[in-house]
Amino acid sequence: EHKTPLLDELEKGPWPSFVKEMKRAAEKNESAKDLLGQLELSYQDKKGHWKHGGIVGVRGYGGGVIGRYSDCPEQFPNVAEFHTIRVNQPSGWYYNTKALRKICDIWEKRGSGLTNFHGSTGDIILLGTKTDELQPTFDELSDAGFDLGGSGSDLRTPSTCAGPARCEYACFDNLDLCHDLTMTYQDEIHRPMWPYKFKIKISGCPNDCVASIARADLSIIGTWRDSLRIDQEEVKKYAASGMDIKGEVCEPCPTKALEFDEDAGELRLKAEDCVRCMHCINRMPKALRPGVERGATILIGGKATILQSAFLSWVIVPFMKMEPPYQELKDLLERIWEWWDENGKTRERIGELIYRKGMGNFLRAVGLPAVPQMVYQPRANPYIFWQPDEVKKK
Amino acid sequence: EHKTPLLDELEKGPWPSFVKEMKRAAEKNESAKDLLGQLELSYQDKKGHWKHGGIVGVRGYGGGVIGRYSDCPEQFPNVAEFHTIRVNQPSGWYYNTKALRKICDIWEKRGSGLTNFHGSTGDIILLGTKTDELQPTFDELSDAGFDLGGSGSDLRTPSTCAGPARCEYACFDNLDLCHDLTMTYQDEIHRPMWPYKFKIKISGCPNDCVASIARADLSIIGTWRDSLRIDQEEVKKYAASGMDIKGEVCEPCPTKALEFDEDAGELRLKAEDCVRCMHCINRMPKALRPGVERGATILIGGKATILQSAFLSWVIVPFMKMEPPYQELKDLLERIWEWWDENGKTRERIGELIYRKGMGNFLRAVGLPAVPQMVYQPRANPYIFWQPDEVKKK
Amino acid sequence: MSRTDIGPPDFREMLPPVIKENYGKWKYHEIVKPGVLKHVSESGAELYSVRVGSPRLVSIDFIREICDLADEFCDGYLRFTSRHNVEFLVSKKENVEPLLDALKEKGLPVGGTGNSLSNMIHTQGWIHCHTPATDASGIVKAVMDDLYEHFVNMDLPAKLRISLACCLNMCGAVHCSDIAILGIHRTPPRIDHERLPKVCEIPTVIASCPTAAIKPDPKRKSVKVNEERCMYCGNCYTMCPAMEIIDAENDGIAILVGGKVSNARTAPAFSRLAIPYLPNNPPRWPEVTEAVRNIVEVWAANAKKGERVGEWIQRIGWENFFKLTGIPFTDKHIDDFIFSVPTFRTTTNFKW
Amino acid sequence: MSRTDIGPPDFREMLPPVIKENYGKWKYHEIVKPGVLKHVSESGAELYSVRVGSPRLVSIDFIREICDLADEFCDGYLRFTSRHNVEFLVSKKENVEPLLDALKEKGLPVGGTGNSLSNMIHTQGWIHCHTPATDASGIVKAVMDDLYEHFVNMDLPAKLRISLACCLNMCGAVHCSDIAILGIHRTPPRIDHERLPKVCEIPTVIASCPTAAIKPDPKRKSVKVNEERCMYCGNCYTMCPAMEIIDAENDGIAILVGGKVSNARTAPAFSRLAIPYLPNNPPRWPEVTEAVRNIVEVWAANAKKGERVGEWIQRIGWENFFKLTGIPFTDKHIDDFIFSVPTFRTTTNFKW
Ligand code: SRM
Ligand code: SRM
Ligand code: SRM
Ligand code: SRM
Ligand code: SF4
Ligand code: SF4
Ligand code: SF4
Ligand code: SF4
Ligand code: SF4
Ligand code: SF4
Ligand code: SF4
Ligand code: SF4
Repeated sequence: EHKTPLLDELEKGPWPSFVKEMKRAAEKNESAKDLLGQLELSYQDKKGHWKHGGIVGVRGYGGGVIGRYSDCPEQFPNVAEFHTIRVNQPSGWYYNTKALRKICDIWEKRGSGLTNFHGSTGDIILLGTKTDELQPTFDELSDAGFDLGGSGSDLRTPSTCAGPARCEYACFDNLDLCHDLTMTYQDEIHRPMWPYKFKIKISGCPNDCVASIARADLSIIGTWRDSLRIDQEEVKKYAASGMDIKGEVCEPCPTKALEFDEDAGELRLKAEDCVRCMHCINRMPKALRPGVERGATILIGGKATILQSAFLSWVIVPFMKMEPPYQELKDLLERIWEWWDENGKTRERIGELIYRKGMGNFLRAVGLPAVPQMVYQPRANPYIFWQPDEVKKK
Repeated sequence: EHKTPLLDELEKGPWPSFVKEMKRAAEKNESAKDLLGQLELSYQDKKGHWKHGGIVGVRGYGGGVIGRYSDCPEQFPNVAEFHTIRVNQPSGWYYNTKALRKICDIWEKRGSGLTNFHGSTGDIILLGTKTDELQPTFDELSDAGFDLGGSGSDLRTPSTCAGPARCEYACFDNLDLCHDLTMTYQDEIHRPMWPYKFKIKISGCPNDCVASIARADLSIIGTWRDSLRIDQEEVKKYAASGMDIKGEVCEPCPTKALEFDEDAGELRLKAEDCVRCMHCINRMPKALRPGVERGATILIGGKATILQSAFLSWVIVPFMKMEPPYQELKDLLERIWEWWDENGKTRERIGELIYRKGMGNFLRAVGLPAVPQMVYQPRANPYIFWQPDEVKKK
Repeated sequence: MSRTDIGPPDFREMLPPVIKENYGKWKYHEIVKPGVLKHVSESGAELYSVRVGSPRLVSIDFIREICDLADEFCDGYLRFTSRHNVEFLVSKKENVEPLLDALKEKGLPVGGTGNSLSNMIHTQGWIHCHTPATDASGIVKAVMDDLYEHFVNMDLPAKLRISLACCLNMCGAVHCSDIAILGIHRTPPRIDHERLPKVCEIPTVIASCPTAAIKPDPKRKSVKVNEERCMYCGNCYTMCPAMEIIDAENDGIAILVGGKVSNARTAPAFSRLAIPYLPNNPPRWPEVTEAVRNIVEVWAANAKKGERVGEWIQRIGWENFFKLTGIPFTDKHIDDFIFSVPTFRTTTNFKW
Repeated sequence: MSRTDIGPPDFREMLPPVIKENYGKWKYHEIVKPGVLKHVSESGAELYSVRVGSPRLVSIDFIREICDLADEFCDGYLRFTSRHNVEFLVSKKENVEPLLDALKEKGLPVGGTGNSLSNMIHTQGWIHCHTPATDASGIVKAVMDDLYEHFVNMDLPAKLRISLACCLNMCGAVHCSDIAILGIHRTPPRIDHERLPKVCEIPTVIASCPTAAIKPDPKRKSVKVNEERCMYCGNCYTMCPAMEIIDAENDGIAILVGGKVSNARTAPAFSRLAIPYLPNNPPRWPEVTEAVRNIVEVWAANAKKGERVGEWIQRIGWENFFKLTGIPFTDKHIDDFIFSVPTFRTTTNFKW
């Protein structure tokens, strides 16, 4: 039994306590117990006690398991090996309790009994087990209908928002697309093959509830091409309820596309000025809705800071219809991967490669036409690369 | 006599014609005549006919003359040598006719009779003479009270706007400062000594009529610290004259610091929100004026595109009093030059050096405190360089 | 024998009947009270979602417990959110209050909707990673305890998204959060010259450094670090275990603010440096909770209704952000990496 | 014997009495009519400035002529502006009209004040430089002829500043103009391998290339250019005459738009690429004058009062700028140099 005076402090307070969770697991499981002990040591030392990396896995897969070894195995022998398994969540993180209970049963038997629901990329994280347990865990997960997610230089587990199952804003069936892409690219998810990781995140509308622009190499975001729809009767009701339509809805509109006609009690939209930011719809969901000609905007290159700075994803296709079997999207994805694979250096994300090679080269290589929607503004320098067929030969 | 059918086309039209000017000079001067001929050739060939560079000059100076040789001297012997002399203009480009006539007389005798009033940096450009004429021209200019401007890797001729001599907006005596700096740094102007050129431009107010933010390594721009001044009586007159004060003055205010009280006919200013952009003052010069606590903002690094992109100057001192002998400014300038001289690569402008070394290093080296006015926004990355005294040693 | 490449279960198996029937037909929603959403379908059907805060690092007991609740009140259906909250999907209106009571009894907080603080996206920290400069779960617990009132109430000017990442790799999306808590190292890697040639590929190590601070050291068959160019990102350590970056004495936390992700009104934006360094002070990181609370309070007191942290700062200017929060501005706040230039102020327009 | 380092004449010797007496005491100004400014002092004194367009490249006869006028109407005082116009400084109101008559007779245009087109800042071109991709004075003449009406009237939405530079060195500040006309090369330098080792320092040449396209060619004791990386800036030619960049067949003109310099309302801003290439077509460059006129006309027809070209584009969006002007958007418009990333659109917010 490890004493954990520091961690005990974190059982106090109103927010549910992860220490309490660890202790619950520790009651039944030796690894969880040692994890608690090692974490207490970290709290004393102010540093982690895990060794660097370590490659472990399951048969036939190159990813899905994060190897981890304690740097003080004598003290905490039950976390000497403590590998994490990434399990691919169902689209939109919807579960029935039967499926969840199956996972719990497997993990009770095979691992620490600790989990993350979910990891930042979206997987179910089964937190810590021994090397020998990896294959059996995988086998049993597989029997239960689950499979591993991505890790290493592969396609990471795609994720998507609540979507049409629970949200009135979804502009296409993002849950289906996420599932379809995940199934189509099983090989790419399970067998690292690229210069680096590649993440796909899909949001049903520009609210981007899975943070795809910030956190995915490829961001797919629902949108529409025609005008948003206004139910003027509902507008009147909002007004009657005391809502400050001018101040709350019209003024924050980024392009001042909306005007509230106080007398008529009606909202007037300059449709050609609307950039479909969702703000007014968010404020008046009963009165306003996205248009009917729906699809998605495709953006590329999002990633965190390491190495060449964080990038937010960049628009590369302003509008694409999103209907099964999503062939146009898949063709594009494959052309992108091919170019990246051919040109990328080790550990170079697609965004960094595009930055290094130039957007023009990228667009030409994957066959996308340049459109003004791709940029906030054109270049300020005249450093243009003319293509051989554009100049006269001597 | 050269035939100039192409150039003749440019004598037509309402705008005064440089071809006409060249022909006037050509009547009296053989070089001007050949220049016309060579230019006609360029109009046929669609390319220039000057050779690359060539270093010529006057005794004791390293700059002030741009050497130039024709690439077809057989055809145009009188522009075989055709060097340009840069003559330092008086502050604000004010002249009396006596001074101007003196220059004309000298140039009639010694050169082509063609000039640029003025060059882009601000000098008087005496356009084209032979090598042998350079020294005598200089001697005579000197006798007439004129001196050469900068060229090469030196301090370029400072320039400044109309200022308090002709403009009600000037926040300090920019004409005096320009003259003072020019006189103080004669050596730096005349004898190239640095990694590259260094330009100073001075504007009396944020309208920046000499484009200092765009075109000077060091930009000095008049401003004020207190509130702008409002004469409400004059406001009322503007309103009475039919001016749309709300639409023309208040709405374009970048920080919405102004409100027009229609009933009282008065302008209300939230002084703490005003960023002193000049817009409202420009629109209502009779009613609004800069404040009384005046000085200048100092910015650094402006330049054109070659090599590392164009830079607009960056704020390094939000406010400095500007009074003779301008010692604080000169001390700062000298610290900047020293750091640049020590660290700059050949042909590296100060802005490029700061970009390469980091603004933090620059500020620490020249002893300027960091303030939020220097940036639009703080860094988005956590790539902070900690200084040795800020971390605990092992 | 396991099957490979079967992929995840089809989400369609995971949807309650009310969703199956109204899939894609939701018309609008209301926030009934903090943590309780009501979605109404074109068909008139209703779905209540009850959002519950979770520590994310949970035991299987926790999962089974919420399964019990879902079985009792939700016909066995629930979901998790993109910020690690649990959402109970209640098709029967009459089940909402009993569920809330049951949750209350278990001490599980209901909230995180509308203009509130939601759960903190975070990472592994000392629980499972090898490069952390700080812990994750512990700070999250301390901050969420401290700001608990804003999870269970919708009393803020706008949504508030706080995230944490335990190192510069930023697994927790902190780079676009209203408030980001970020573990940072502050000293250059310490090279084990004995070990390096054995375990690391030297060209890869050299290439890994974003500032080109690493050069070969041919004599030792190792590398050397130009300490002046190193900004302690730890990427070399990721590539090479012989370049130890963790330094318990100097590691700590930076706070960044003003990022966002949604396209609502303004474009997505990065979080930007507010506080360059706060010490690691487990178990409750008082300097961090206080700094975060200060920012939240100043924002809440000054922002207009609907203004996210970054939008508020945009309006008042960073000059005023530093003034109002009392956070000192230093040379560390000024960018000196690749895209520094566009952050430099190129106008005399600024506030005092 | 000449004296060195005497500096320019003191500007104080160049000021008319009315200015000396009212130096720093000007209270306000009015634009009496296009090209005529009236400044009024605290003392009540008045100064009239009459602004006259100049081709900048002028003979001494021209200078003497304007001196004659200044002697006759201005007590011998005049000035030039930062955009190369002449300003007659008239202290006697009754001299204004006679001066205007005299100017009319000489065919000198009066204007350039207020919401008008002022003179074009420009450069040497084929007149005197060694790297031009186009001429300067000729295009300026053609454009100013074409837009003459906007110099002598104040009929535009706002100030209009057009500039020209004959090569990427941009001596004419085109990088921050409402409309910029810029000479560009479009083919890589042609290396004279014989001459290069004799006249150029190889390391300097290599270092001069902003895209690192130049590599040593040790066999020939010369350099080679990776043509894929070259964007024809000509900086290598500036450093080394053996790298000829001028190519009469392919050189030409790019048009950039939307820059500004003043801090009024919005921060100073760079001009941005509108038309990547137009051919050199002397003597009157019809493609260029037409392209410029088109932009001016579309702006004048669509901008709100007071909106500079860039401010107008900012409001309507570049999507609409390209639509309204009919200028095609191409891959060339998208930046691929150092600071490209901040120009990429990182939001779904855009117009169709
Ligand atoms: C488990 C997880 C954090 C969590 O607690 O949730 C995680 C954990 C690790 N991440 Fe991550 N990343 C996780 C989501 C992310 C995200 C967020 C996302 O995917 O939305 C990011 C930012 C987005 C991005 O990809 O840019 C992220 C950016 C990184 C990076 C920096 C990559 C970059 O190019 O910027 C690294 C460094 C690396 O790849 O070597 C990294 C590396 C790692 C490693 C493998 C450590 C390493 O250096 O090898 C961590 C293993 C920890 C462990 O021992 O368990 N992790 N990582 C997340 C994956 C769970 C899941 O599968 O659901
Ligand atoms: C004469 C003038 C143009 C004009 O017609 O007015 C001029 C002419 C030349 N400039 Fe310039 N520059 C002139 C003002 C400028 C300006 C504008 C300014 O100073 O406000 C700029 C942009 C601002 C800046 O400095 O960045 C300018 C940016 C350059 C550059 C690019 C420097 C850079 O770092 O971006 C070069 C290239 C170089 O230095 O090698 C250059 C080089 C040249 C050279 C010397 C050509 C060369 O490559 O060596 C030209 C000589 C032409 C000739 O034969 O007469 N010139 N040059 C201007 C000087 C007149 C004067 O003294 O008043
Ligand atoms: C459940 C969830 C989707 C999921 O697949 O899990 C979700 C669900 C909803 N989001 Fe979201 N959002 C969810 C994460 C996000 C995220 C991502 C994040 O926080 O990491 C964002 C981007 C945040 C950002 O910008 O940093 C996000 C930005 C929005 C916005 C835009 C807010 C804004 O004005 O900036 C709206 C509109 C609104 O709230 O008015 C929105 C609206 C909604 C609506 C109202 C949509 C609907 O009609 O059902 C849902 C309830 C919102 C609420 O909480 O009040 N959702 N939403 C996520 C809940 C996370 C949580 O537990 O708190
Ligand atoms: C004479 C001159 C100064 C000099 O030292 O030579 C000058 C003189 C005046 N400027 Fe200027 N500006 C002069 C070049 C500039 C420049 C530089 C340039 O164009 O290269 C700028 C920056 C232009 C830019 O942003 O690209 C400039 C931006 C302004 C502005 C701000 C305009 C705006 O709203 O953006 C004002 C205010 C206004 O006009 O309302 C201004 C205002 C003025 C006033 C009204 C100041 C005054 O009270 O006397 C002067 C008469 C303006 C007019 O023409 O209507 N001046 N002014 C320059 C005349 C050049 C010319 O011949 O056309
Ligand atoms: S991204 Fe849009 S569709 Fe998806 S859950 Fe959020 S609001 Fe709904
Ligand atoms: S969706 Fe956004 S841009 Fe369009 S009208 Fe509504 S608030 Fe304005
Ligand atoms: S910069 Fe200001 S002070 Fe100078 S001339 Fe222009 S408006 Fe007047
Ligand atoms: S000077 Fe500019 S910022 Fe200040 S009140 Fe006037 S318009 Fe607004
Ligand atoms: S942020 Fe860093 S320390 Fe934390 S889990 Fe990710 S890689 Fe590990
Ligand atoms: S910590 Fe980062 S900056 Fe420092 S040497 Fe390693 S990779 Fe380079
Ligand atoms: S822009 Fe280029 S070609 Fe024109 S004068 Fe300047 S350096 Fe010469
Ligand atoms: S023209 Fe410019 S880009 Fe091309 S080789 Fe020369 S320096 Fe490099």
